[in-house]
Amino acid sequence: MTSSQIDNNPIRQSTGGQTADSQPILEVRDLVKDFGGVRAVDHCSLDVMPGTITGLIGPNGAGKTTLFNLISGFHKLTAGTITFLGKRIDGMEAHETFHAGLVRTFQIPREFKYMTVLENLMLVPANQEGERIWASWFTPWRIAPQERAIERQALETLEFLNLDHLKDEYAANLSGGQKKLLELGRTLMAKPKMILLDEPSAGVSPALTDLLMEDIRRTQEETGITILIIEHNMRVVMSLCDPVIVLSEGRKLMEGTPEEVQRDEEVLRAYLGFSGEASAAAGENTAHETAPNEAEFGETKAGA
Amino acid sequence: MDIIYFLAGFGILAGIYGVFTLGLNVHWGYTGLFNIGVAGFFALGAYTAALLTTAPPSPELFEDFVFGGNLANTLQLGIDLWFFVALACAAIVSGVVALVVGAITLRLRDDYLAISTLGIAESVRLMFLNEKWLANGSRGLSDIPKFLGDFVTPKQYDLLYFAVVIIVLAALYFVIQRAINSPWGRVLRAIREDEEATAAAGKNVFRFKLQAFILGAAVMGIGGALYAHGFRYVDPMVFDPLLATFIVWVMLMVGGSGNNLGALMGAFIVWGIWSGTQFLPPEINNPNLRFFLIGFLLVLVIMLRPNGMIGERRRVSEGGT
Amino acid sequence: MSILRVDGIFAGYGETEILHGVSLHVEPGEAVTMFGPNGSGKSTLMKTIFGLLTPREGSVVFENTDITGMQTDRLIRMGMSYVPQVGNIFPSLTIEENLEMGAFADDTEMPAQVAEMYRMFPDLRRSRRQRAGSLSGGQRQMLAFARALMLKPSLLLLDEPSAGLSPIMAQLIFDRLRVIRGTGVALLIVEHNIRTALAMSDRGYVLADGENRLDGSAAGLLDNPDIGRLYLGGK
Amino acid sequence: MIGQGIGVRARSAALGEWGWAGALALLCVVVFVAAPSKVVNGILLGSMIALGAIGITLIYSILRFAHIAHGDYMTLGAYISFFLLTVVFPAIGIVGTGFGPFTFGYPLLIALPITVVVCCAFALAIDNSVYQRLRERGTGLITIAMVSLGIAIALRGAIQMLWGTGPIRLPRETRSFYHIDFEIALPTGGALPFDIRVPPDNIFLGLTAVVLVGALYLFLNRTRTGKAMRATADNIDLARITGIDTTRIVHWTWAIAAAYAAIAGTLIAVARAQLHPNAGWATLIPMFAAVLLGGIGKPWGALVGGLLIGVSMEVSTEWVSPAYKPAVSFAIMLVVLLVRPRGLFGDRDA
Repeated sequence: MTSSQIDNNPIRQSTGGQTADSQPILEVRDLVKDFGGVRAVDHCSLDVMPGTITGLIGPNGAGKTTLFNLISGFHKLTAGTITFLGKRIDGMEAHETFHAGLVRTFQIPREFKYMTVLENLMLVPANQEGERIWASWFTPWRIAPQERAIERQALETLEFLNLDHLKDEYAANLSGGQKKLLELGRTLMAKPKMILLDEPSAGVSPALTDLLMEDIRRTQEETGITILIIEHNMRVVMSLCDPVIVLSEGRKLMEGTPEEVQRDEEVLRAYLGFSGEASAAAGENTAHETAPNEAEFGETKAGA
Repeated sequence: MDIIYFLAGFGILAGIYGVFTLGLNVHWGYTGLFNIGVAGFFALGAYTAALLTTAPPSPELFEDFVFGGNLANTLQLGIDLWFFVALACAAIVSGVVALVVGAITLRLRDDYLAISTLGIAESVRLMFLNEKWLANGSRGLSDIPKFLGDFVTPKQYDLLYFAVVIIVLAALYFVIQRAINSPWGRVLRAIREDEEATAAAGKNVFRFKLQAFILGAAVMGIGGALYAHGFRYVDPMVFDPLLATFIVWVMLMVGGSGNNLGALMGAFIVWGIWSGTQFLPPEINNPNLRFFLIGFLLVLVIMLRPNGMIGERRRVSEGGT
Repeated sequence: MSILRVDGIFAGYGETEILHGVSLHVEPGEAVTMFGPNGSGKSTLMKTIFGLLTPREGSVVFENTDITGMQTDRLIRMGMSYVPQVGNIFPSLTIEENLEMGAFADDTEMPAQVAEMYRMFPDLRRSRRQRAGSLSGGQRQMLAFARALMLKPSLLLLDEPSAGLSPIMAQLIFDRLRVIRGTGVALLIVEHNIRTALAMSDRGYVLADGENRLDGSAAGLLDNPDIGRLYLGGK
Repeated sequence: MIGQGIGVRARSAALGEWGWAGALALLCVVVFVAAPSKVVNGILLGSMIALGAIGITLIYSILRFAHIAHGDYMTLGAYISFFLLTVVFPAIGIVGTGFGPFTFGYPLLIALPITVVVCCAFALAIDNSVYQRLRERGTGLITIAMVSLGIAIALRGAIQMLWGTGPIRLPRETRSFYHIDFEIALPTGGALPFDIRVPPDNIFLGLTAVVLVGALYLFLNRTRTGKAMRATADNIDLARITGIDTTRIVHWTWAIAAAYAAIAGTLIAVARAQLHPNAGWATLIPMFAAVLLGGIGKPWGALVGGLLIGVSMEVSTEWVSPAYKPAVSFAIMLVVLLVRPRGLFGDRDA
């Protein structure tokens, strides 16, 4: 890869340009994930269409973050398939899903503390010539132009996020909201085809949340990148996302426009919990809690 | 004039220690790899260089020992170019051992690497101590040839070799500095800060850790080769953990890990104190007291000044916005 | 006289403030449910009450003693107990040893209390010599309750007791909580199964964005249409 | 950690932990037939390694860092015992060697408990003045391990200042070895002769190890503090909110680890009939190999691991020079890390 292949525009790139045709960009089929005795994701299937900002909501413990961890390769799945851009990505490791074009953020920002803001961004682009150990000694002339291009891309991204005045600051010195922006900036640097945002508004003041929302919307509009967001702040979900997918008890409960979701009785029930009398109907759903692996503990399970 | 020769002798060792601290800085300072077996790579480098350039120790024990002995003659390279071949071989041997051990342990918990490096150091020492056919056992290898020895009088040789050490040190400093300031080094520092987030940024963490481990080990191997040709004698006692591992750690931590200049400063200052104490009156000039102080200093530095004297450069004031 | 009185708590982690002046109270023997959208600060409030987090402002009074910032082992001896949402049992200890640990601060009445717990949770007696790690999710929760009840607390704090459980298992959990409540222990529950939790509670508090939003009797809250709006937005 | 997830991939699905233990036990039997004396002496060496490894694994499970100074804590124990036996006790008239069939005298039995107390006090003082401060400051675990390296160096320097750098012979009597001769009739008609030679001292060492391991078992499973220690190892946050005084548990951990280290260090010196300032440091690799083999945080794993390592080290002398014993334990450790990184009995999340 040579410097010419680095696009000068910080965020615009081609792949996201495809409009929402019938082909989903991400297909999750029958995904299952067990942790010890608990089934966190239970035969979950969902599609994300290209070019959308899709919201992922659901009550606590519905399996949203686990789903992110599975899609991005941070957890190994128990069963099921994940297809991204027509390619199977289940079983890939975290850095491999990244190269497939899928980039995630963490709920709590994971900045590289003792690296500058600029370095935090410049780290991200893939296939950097200078990441070969030999390159700095034997082919420095191939690094320099690429570095300049990446630095320009990083500076433009910082400008886009209004963080450019902090470029030489250590990331550890940023405020909570600035760290969130930095995290968003890092994902943009990857020129991904799809971004997974885990609770971008968590721990951010309402004023900054508005800014962040604006940046996310602008990002989508200007680049066409598909965005999947876990979010609890309904104000954000309602104004930003379409469609919204509701997850409950490890599977998709429904999908619809924000208004449809808002009006849906079943969704409300999922949030507010089942009523005392509903237990007989709910009793069918016992597969949700599975017996622990006998071999793991070497002892038999007592009857529940 | 004697003082000059003394200073040159001091500078040779301080410079060689500087090489080790540079190597250790790649491991700990930039990547966060906890290597407590510097002595192992030191010994591998020193013995590799010595074996390539000295006569086979005892031919009756192992007559077919082929590669030993006469690198200088075999290569027939003018102006002692064999020296650089010896340095390169030392780096390669250390690097290959690092590759094998790193491949096993670098995917696991951080502290497994520490114990494994300790194991390398001990196993390497035992091998050179016990395999008499290979390295003459406890009697060691002597008569290691002088690099450029024909050009100066024996008295002046220290001055010349001091210059050689400084040149090699400067070259290594330059090479490592290049690598650390390149995108490759940026990934290492990211790994040191947060391994998972580095993986989320699409980097193959294991591969970078392995590369850094091999690079640092190879640098240490070169330091060992410099030592062998500087003192022209090696035996297994040289690679005692105190003088071959622990003091290097103290040098790095005192100078400031994560900063190559600090690492070099640490090497010269700590070695200055160490060798300066030999002029103390005999009552307090106890080598074991120095042993104690090295450990004590390591604890003290970490507790009181975890960033060392200069540490990593801080571009912006602490506190910031 | 309230058994627990929380007044104007401001608290958070690092530079992030999560609670902006929350107040609530619990009367002796009362069951109170606290709920609200994710990120509203419920778990943070629990931790603040139990002394795991020092508030920046405000006070926590338990049985007429100001316990703000007090060490947890003293709270336990005073009669407060806490069941966290996850990691609430010792997996490599047996069931019985888990119960013994519950009485660590004061083991004078331990054998009688262990027997009492086996009476209240018969499942546990059957597997008393088994490692707790081998239990299913619901059984773990039962064990966590029993462990927390070993010192006969007057107030039990429960963080999402039914999280990660099947509805039928959650139902069993709430049945047990009713029994526990019957023994006179006051309960403060954070729960997302709001209907079920409120069905067994006297009162409820709704938190949103780190502030008190609604409170009132359990029955009244169940019928309040504002709650749906709180969760799902809308006008 | 990312790395762990990858490492787990290497674990064998075919053999459970008991399968592994069984296979290894079978191997031991085969080796026993080949070299019975070495196996017996290996078990005794292994039990000493295990006493040290138990301390390391306890510190690992409660404090979560690799205690690199553990070997030097053992050395300290040996030198304190030596100091009592050669300086303090003679001054008050407690002297003697050749107690019964043993090479050492009864004063050793008096010296051991005193040594244990001194070493515990030392370990607690270090924790109080160094480790506790670092913990409160939230220092990283690797950095704490590095501090323990500094303490190891300082401690050895202090020992060498007081007693010199060379080996010191322990006062002792010569005693003849026990010979055990017997034959096992083979079904094929022939007979398999055994000739086991065991120094009497090793019987004492073995019995001490059995008593100490048994005592630890009872402590961890029968006493309130022992159970609280296991609970703390399981989940220190939950232990705190259950009212367990985790500071006291940490002190207990250090006390037990230091006591067992002191006894192991002294007994190793007795078995070798000499003291060396380097002895403990040299035992570090076999001890860590035992800890990793058994699975971090598992006292029983450390015991089994210690025995396996000890036997392997002794039996390896059939084929390689005895000088390579530490290298043998290192090789075993690498193989364990390669094949089963969480050890024989380790949890999946270790």
